[in-house]
Amino acid sequence: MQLTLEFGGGLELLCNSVKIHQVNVGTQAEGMKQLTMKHLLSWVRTNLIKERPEMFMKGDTVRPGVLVLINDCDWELSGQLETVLEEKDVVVFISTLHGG
Amino acid sequence: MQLTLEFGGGLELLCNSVKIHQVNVGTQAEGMKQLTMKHLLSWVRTNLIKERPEMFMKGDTVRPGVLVLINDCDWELSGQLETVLEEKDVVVFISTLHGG
Amino acid sequence: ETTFSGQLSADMIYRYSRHLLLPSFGVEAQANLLKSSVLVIGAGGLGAPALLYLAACGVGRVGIVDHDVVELNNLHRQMTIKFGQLNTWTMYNSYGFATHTAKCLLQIIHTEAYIGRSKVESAAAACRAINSSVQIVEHKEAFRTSNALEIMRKYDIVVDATDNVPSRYMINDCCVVLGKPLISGAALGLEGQLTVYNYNGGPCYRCLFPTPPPTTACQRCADSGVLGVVPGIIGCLQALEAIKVASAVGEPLSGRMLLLDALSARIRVVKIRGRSLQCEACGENATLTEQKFRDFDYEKFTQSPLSTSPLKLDL
Amino acid sequence: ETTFSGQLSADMIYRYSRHLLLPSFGVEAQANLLKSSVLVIGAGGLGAPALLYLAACGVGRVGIVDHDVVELNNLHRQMTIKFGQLNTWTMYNSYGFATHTAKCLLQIIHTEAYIGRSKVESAAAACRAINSSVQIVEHKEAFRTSNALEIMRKYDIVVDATDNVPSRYMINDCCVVLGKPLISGAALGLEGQLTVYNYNGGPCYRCLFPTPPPTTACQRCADSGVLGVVPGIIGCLQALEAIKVASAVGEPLSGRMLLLDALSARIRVVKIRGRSLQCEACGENATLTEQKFRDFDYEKFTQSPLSTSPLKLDL
Ligand SMILES: [Zn+2]
Ligand SMILES: [Zn+2]
Repeated sequence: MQLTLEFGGGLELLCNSVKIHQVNVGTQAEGMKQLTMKHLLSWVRTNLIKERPEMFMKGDTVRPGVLVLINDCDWELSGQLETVLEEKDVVVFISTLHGG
Repeated sequence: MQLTLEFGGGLELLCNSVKIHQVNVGTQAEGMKQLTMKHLLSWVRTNLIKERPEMFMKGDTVRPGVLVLINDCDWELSGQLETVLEEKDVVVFISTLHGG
Repeated sequence: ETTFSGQLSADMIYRYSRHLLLPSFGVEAQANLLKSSVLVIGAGGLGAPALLYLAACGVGRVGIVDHDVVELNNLHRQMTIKFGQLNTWTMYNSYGFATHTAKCLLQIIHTEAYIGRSKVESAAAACRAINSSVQIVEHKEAFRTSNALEIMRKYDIVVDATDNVPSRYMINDCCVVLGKPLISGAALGLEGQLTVYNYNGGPCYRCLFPTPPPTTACQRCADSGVLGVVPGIIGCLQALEAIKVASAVGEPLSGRMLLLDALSARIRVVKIRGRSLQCEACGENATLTEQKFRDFDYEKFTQSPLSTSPLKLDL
Repeated sequence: ETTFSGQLSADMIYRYSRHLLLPSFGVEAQANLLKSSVLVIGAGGLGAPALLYLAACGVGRVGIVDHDVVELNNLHRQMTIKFGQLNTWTMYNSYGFATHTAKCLLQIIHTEAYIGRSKVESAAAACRAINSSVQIVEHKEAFRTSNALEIMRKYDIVVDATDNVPSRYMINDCCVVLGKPLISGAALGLEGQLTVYNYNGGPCYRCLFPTPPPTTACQRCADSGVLGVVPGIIGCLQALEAIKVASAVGEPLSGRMLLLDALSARIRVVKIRGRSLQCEACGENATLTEQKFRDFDYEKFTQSPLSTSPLKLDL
């Protein structure tokens, strides 16, 4: 499944400072019928996060202070970890900023 | 065909100051197979423009100083008047500003 | 509209005539602005432009809270940097992954003449120079649970222009307790964020962030850089949102968040969650009161200091 | 990076240390900024914030062109408005459909102390107060075909912060003739627009707008209102784009345009056409030269005056 993943607010530093990733996340090999955010998070952790994964995840979800947006909508509105992704979805992971 | 039409930069004043219009533009009654921007312009002029149409169109196209964006892209990139519209397209008409 | 005719003097009509000519921003909106009061917490990179535009547009009363003094920048004066070291440190810093503090060199309100003096004094002087008819209230103190309620109570709208995690939770909770809308902006590096909390049934900061970020996210990064114009943009946008709320014109950025990526010139406005029923500040079973607020230890809760000390490079 | 070590003094390292700490904005970028020069044409609502942030961030040389003096606002001093009339006029104005002029009451750079003095002097003083190490050049004159080439030649980057149609064509053509990137911003009412022209093979203003708008679009609307913070936001964004071009960091907003709708807090960045082969300024067969530029009558071409006279209400 073709997805666009974006990292911001400093999270890009965990992926070699690259903010936008065009990725192809397989579902067939794993025998999944659907790709959920839960699967995507574990895929990201394995395939994109190059260092300090604890800065990205805590348990099986994102760490506190990280907003997840699916097609520009907070994932709270679509079911968080259970959200089923569709072809060409854009998923943004952004760390909230506190500076001023 | 369901379209979202937006007017900005002052052009909304020609449509009762309403910026966003969800419209349904018929194609069957007119026997058209496709809806092009050329047809849409004449539909807008007939159905939405309430005053001073010369502020919106000149000849069969928009007047100088109006940018047309189809799904956030300049219509110059898709063929201007010949662009074929698709269901749920967003078309923006915006007058360029000169103030400061 | 004529009911407001008693409230705008001839001088005010003259001063704000550009607003009055706006089709969607007329006499009533300007009268609302003149009657309103806005508290800006933090007079740094975000607060400076927000204050200037709030004063200029004719908000009736503007309060400024800050305990800091104007410095040429916030780096330790005595440090000496050689270039090799600086580059090493820059590299280190990019891995240091700062998320919580970013003071701003470019605080346009403070001129070199004010170096060493209180930021509040400096900001107030700049606001008065632009618009002497606006009442500017100076609060030269740190915003803490002991004085927060008393200060904030006197204002209609709050602008969070601070630079650290505990302040953001404290200001949010104080706004929830007192029922004040909160215009929240943040900037770090080349990115900025903006939203309006606790407005008209919308979410508060804790609805979005019930748990503070781990301190490991901020441990070895006492400071990070910022390009001054980024908080400048966010600060102006905070003033705009405060003006919209104060004048009751337009749709404030509630339930939505603006994300700015300066390097790529990408700005997106995204839809965020609504008020959370489980929120400990504003939810259905929340028990936050003035007394509980006064007793809450925000530094302990976030494991971060309220006052960010200047970066000390140890090279 | 060490090749630049000779170009940043200890004082400069200290002053710009926040920039130097940015992972994506290091020593080389700051050195590029210090070596660069930016010309800001117009010191009003857009120019004021742009100038402040350009001076603050350490652009080497900043030029300011404006022939205007600081006024409390641009309305005729002697006018008297009664509310019924004002509302009528506001109604009228909303149909008057202004597209070309919007001077700004809220030009944050100009303090009341400078009323009656040159805007360039006032702006230069504000810039120097913020950063005395930047060279500020004052051009207290109208920007016209007779002096444009001579003035612009001395700068690397041009910021168009003017408020009328002929100036926009004139500045564009001058940039094309001299090969300068143009940071173009505009604001009216509660909307703003921003793009970078003539940059790195991208389009120029004439590629997008080969024909001027009809004068009927501007005839009965000598002026329209503007909420000051809207040009404030666009002016800050102009500074950001100029800084990116000057420092060679990030992706400038070329071939794209930012559209701001302040009321609804919607900001979109759209893709616009590329350079037009048929463009009369920059196209394949364009014959624009310095001499042709000097001889071109922009007021006749656009049927609008270069200098927008203040609105005179006749109530
Ligand atoms: Zn809440
Ligand atoms: Zn061109």
